[in-house]
Amino acid sequence: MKEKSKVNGKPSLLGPFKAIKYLFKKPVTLRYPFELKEPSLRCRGFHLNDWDKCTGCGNCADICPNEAVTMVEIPEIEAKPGEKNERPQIDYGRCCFCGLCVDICPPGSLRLSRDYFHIHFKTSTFNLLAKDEKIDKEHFLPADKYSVFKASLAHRKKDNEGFSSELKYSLFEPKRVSMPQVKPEERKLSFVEQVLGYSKEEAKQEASRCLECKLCEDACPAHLKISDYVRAIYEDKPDESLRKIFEDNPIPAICGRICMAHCEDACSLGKRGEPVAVRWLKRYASDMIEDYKKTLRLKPAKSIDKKVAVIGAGPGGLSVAYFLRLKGYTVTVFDSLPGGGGMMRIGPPPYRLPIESIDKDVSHIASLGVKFRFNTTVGKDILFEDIYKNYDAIHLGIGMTVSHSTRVKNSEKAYLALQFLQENKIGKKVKVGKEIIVIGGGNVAIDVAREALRLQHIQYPEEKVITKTVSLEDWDIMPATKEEIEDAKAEGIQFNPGWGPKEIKIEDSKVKGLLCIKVKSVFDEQRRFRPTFYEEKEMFLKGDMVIEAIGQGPNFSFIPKELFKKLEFTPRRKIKVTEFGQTSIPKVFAGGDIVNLNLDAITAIADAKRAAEGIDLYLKGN
Amino acid sequence: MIIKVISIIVLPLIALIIGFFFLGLSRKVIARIHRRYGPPISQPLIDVIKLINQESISHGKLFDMGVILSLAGSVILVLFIPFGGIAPLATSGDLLVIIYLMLLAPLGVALSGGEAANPNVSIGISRKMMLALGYEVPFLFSLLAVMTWYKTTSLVEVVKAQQSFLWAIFYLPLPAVAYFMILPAMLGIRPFDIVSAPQEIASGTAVEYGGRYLALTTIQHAFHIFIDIALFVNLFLGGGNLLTFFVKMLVVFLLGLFINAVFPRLRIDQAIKYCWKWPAILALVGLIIARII
Amino acid sequence: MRELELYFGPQHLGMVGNFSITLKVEGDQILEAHANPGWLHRGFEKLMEYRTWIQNFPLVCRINVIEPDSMEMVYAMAVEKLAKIEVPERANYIRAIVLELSRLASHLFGCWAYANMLGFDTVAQWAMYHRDLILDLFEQLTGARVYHIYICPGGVRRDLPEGFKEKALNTLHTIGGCIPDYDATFFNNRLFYERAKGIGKITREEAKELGVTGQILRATGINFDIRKVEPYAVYDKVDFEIPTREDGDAYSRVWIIRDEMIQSVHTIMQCLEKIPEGEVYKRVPNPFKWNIPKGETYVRVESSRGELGLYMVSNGKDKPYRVHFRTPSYPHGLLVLEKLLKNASIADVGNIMISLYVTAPEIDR
Amino acid sequence: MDRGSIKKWLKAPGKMGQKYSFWVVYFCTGCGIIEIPPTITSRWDAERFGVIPVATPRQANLFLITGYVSVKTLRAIIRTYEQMPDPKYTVGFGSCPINGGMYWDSYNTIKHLDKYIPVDGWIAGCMPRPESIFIAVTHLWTMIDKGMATGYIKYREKYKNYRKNQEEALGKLEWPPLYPVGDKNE
Amino acid sequence: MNKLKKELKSSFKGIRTGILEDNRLAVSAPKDAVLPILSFLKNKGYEHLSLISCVDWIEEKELELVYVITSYLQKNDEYADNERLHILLKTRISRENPEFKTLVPIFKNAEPYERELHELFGINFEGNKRLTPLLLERAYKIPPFRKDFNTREYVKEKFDKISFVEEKKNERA
Repeated sequence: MKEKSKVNGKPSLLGPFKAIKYLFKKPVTLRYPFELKEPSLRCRGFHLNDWDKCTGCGNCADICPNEAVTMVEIPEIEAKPGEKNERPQIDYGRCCFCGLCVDICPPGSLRLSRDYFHIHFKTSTFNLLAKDEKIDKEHFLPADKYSVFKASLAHRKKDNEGFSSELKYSLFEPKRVSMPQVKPEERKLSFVEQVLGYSKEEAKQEASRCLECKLCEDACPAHLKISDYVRAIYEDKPDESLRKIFEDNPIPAICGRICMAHCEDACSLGKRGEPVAVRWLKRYASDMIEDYKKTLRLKPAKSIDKKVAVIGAGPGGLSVAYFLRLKGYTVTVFDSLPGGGGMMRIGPPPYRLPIESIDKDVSHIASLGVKFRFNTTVGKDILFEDIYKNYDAIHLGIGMTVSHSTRVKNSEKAYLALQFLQENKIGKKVKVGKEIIVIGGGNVAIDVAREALRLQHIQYPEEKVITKTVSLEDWDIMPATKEEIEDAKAEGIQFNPGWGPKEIKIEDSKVKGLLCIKVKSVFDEQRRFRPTFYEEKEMFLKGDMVIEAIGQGPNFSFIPKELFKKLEFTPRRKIKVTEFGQTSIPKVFAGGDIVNLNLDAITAIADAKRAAEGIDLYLKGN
Repeated sequence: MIIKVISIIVLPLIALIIGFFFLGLSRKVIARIHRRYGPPISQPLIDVIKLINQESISHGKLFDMGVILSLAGSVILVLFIPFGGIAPLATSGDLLVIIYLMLLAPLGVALSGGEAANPNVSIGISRKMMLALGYEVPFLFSLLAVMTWYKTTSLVEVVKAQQSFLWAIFYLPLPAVAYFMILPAMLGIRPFDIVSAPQEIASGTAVEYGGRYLALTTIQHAFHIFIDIALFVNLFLGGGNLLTFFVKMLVVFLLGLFINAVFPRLRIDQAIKYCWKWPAILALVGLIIARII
Repeated sequence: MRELELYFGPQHLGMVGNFSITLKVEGDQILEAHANPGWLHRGFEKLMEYRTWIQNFPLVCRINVIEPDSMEMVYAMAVEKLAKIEVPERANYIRAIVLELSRLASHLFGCWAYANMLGFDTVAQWAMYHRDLILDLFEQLTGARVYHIYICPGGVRRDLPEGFKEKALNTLHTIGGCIPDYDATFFNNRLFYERAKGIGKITREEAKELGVTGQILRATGINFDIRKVEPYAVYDKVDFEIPTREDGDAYSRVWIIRDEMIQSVHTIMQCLEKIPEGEVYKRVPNPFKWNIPKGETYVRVESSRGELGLYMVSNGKDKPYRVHFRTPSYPHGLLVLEKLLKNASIADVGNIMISLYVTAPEIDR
Repeated sequence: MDRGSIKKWLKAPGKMGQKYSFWVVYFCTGCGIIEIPPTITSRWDAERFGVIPVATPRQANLFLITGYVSVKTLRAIIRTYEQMPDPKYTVGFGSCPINGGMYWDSYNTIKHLDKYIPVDGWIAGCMPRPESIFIAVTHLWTMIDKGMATGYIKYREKYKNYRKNQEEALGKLEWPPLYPVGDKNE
Repeated sequence: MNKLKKELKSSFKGIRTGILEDNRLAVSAPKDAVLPILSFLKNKGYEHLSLISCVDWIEEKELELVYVITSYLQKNDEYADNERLHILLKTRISRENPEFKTLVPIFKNAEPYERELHELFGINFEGNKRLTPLLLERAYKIPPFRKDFNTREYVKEKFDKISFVEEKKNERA
């Protein structure tokens, strides 16, 4: 066919008659309504949206150049903290079928279908609440019932998916900027901090991933302004991002290291890729600025002569003190430990939360004018009654300080988790055996196990040392965070999930091992903790030391009897408080682990924020 | 006598049906050359029915008179041309009358065009007149050639003369070819459809015709096609009885259609130059030959 | 003869895009012509200042409806130059294929428009049929028939679907196979030769003076083609020649279109053979927070009608500060058309206009 | 596709005639014009249904407004629409005439076409494909059968509102009102 | 490339030249030096004016006119490097009453660009005979392409105020 292009023959009069040959050939027309043309596999037609995958994050509404997508409140979907109950509605009077919303959709639930016919004489029918054939049975018809003649938005073909999003071509960056960490072999030998923190470019790169859909802010119990401070980091203004954090969270250094990160579970990028590393970015913001005071220059309000006592300098206590100080109250904080931070000071081992970062936050709160009275346990050095008398309001932030014991045969021989952690962190190091068995499956148990492993390596540098954990819960329902379990496994800790402790074997007053029995079920039907066992299946774990980390409880011993009787409790043994944190005793407020069920620092800060409001109203009110 | 009256009524109807059939067929054949399925053969009929029901905007009395005049001219012309057996008025009139009546249709259009104050129409009419000038010359020469050859001006004798032995096309090949070359110009189809060029002057004279006027012009166009081809068949192919006459017309029409399908539109000056150059010379030579022999 | 005022108005059969010329006519002779664009003006450059870089990407291909891909290409190149992004090799090959396919489609559209304006329906229908085959290829590749939204800053939006190579090759064979038919009925048609020879003649100096680019310039003998002068995508790795003619009238312009169609069929086949494996899309930063550093650039691409340039200024924010498209039919539609229409005949108005391939949306933007 | 049923022809020739011979006025108002040629040429061939492009509004009875409408084009559209003989139907093409489409914030395009002229059918799509145009034709068939395609009657009755909207958008219109608008002040 | 730069620097004072990319030379010159530079470039062989554009620097209260000049091919067969060079000549004019001399005597094809800039930016080029309206249908108080003309407000108060003819009052947002 490719003759040279210079066939510029003399234009002839009879040449064109060659065209008549097509008279006898078959015409090429596609007789449309009777012969259908198969649309391509990537055709960009009307929208389909999988409502279970869709998180209502609203990214598709932000990216649309023609503002065709509006988020519509759907009452029948119940709004979980990490998900809004809004779904995109597309106005086909604006949409240009470009597919940007499909490429930006983090969970990949929004897709374009392969049918594109909608003809109607009323423009109002051109709005479509994008649904999927799973949810919307009557509009999507199987191939045989579908007819082209009645084609419209309410009469579409089933499983007709066209242009859909692929991670390789998505507009967001699914992978996280890798955080430089110490390698497992190295870090198990010493207590050096495992996570080394982002450099400037890495933080900017990671911060640029955030799509600002604000799902994380709904999921975070304290509703931090996450998208603002991430954007501030992106525009490399760390002081401005710190100011945004301090509006809700006075202890960023602590939270940056040990927060449970509800926000990262809710992050819409996390549905298909890795979520934005919000916690590490908060830590980067707090590390970048050595002296908070100089950069933030927070000035408390005009001082009011009311006095507030805060018992327990945990995350809850510190936050209440900070907020009330800013409102102008004079606040004194009592804590039995030598320094601030409460459970944070003794709980998480130094490789996760070094003491310096705790002191950095506490000293900043002190610099605001909050008086700290450390090493004063209420009920011993100072009585609760005189606090109750000469302070206008009291906040209980005492947290769970008593470690439960399994009360199994000769369990007195076993260490309790909190003592073990406390001595290692602020006291002298505990002498550990070569083989250690840790009972429990929560975060505290994992901390105990990894700390024990490090102590073993320090105390017996060459010998072979093992740390084993025994937990009732099986892999899927183990309460510790997935990240922690991976790190522990990487460091060589053996897990024995689904086994319950039965008896600690003792031989000439030295622990020989632990007899365990198989667990049948952990929770009963009302999800209350009622473990049942297979009596006959047993296993003996050799070990020269046993540590119990099966949960902690509060210690209300310091409150006098007549006040304690007035305190009401909820069925799950928590203090009953109003939404402003006020207990049944009007003058006493409470927050933190003794009130909420999440048992983590950020929920304590959230309670503290509400409690500070409550106290402010209470003191101003009457 | 009664047969004459009946045939006066029947012939225009037959002409109309054949005209519409040719229009529908032309759209179908051209579509097939375009490699597509064209509209059904009855599409012109559907169009006319639709146009009758449409509101028609008139520009005054003279505008309406012009359209009716051109239609009337075509209808009368049909009566003068013998169609196979039926030839109601053919005996009384002859070729000269036909030539004279040929002019009525463009005159009617010119009359109505003048009324509608649209520049396109005036350009269309000037083009129509020039084109008519263009194809009249070879047309007359070929008619003269036939008349001198058969030494009669009446069409019926010409047809009778051809019945007995060979058709006139073998005696007068040159005028026949000349006539065939200007057939597209007379029909107003593709190489010469400068008059109603939709792209250049927005369908020329038919710009202002809405609803019923357009229906009448389509009917007039159908008659016109019937007239020209029937004249050609009578003059050169010696129209036999009804069926053979129709078959000959069909063949002539299809050949004319192929020209239409494969050539672009000419400019008006090129068209006239083309009409005067080849067909005129052929017709003249044919006339001279007819004179000498 | 009295002087007529004739409107070759916006509502016109066979006109490409809506553009009106007011003619002062005397008899059949045009005394003076004034082009009157603006019917399709949407203020594109103003709209682009309100949208971020990624949001502009679907908007930019809407400027010219006949060949959207060169618009996307010029926008993508400008953004990549400003933001210093490197495009993977395979993406360049796919971009070249898409550009050549859209050039073929727009040339076939040009044939349709020109044949339709001359009342030559047969070739118009064939050209449209072959263009439709190409649009099917585009639908397989990008998902949409006309506005592909496919060449995005950072590469190409999706990889080639499987089985695309065979489909493309046999479409090109059908088109290539029909070129002899086109030659016989259209390009070598005596009446077309009569109708187009010597119409709209423009000499080399006039062309240079009026800032003409593309086929009209190549019809006057200068083989100025941006694909050779400033090779972008993979045009330096593919060998193809630039057809030129000497006498600069409508007939030679059509002949250049024909030769360019054959050349682009060649280039597509070469690209399909030489395409390497590998990545297709180099990820672009997050669309909501993509601040391109301050700077300005002028990028140009050879679209099917001439030099398509884009002057873009960014002031470090996430939205372009100023965008100005240099569209090829801007000088053609306003200057060259008015010059050629002087004392031409009425029948040739459409003829000249479509032979210059003037498309109205490019003039008004 | 009841073109063949003689009974229907005899009963309502006017309706059937309009249905099976739509003459489209060839006026490319916006970027949708790129999908009209493929529809009327050999690949999709709208002529099977009798749809033919004609040059003048006088002869047309279907008006396809293809794509966005700029302010200047609106003036031409209104004049063309008013020149068309009466049983006329308009179809809005693509998403721009419905609610502004991609140029929702452009100062030179009008956003809702049905404020200025009555529209009988809207087709969704940013450049609807030829198949959508055929579906629109079938849609118009059913509308005409049911007698709902009454855009032109609405235009005549509500001409005052349309005229007011047109003058609001375009400023002074230089052609007289089509139907008596009554005196301005009531 | 820098040969030309040196020549420009030598023959005209008060201009600053910077290299944008491999073959783009940005030259910014004072108002009155533009026409001599353009004619100098023209007879050096750069006779293709591809674009006149205008950037509205609203903070500095200045309009910046940009002339993009390049050259056609001199010899047909080989592409000398100076064919690829683009010169972006930039000048600043005040925003209040933007005045500038026309370019038509040097580059005949500058006329439509100037008409467009006159209409969309309000710059009037004296000497250009046909500054008649080109694209816009009606006169705007602020020329539309200037930065202070906000097209979204204009749309709200111009088009959205027009009410629908009837029945569709309720559900349209």
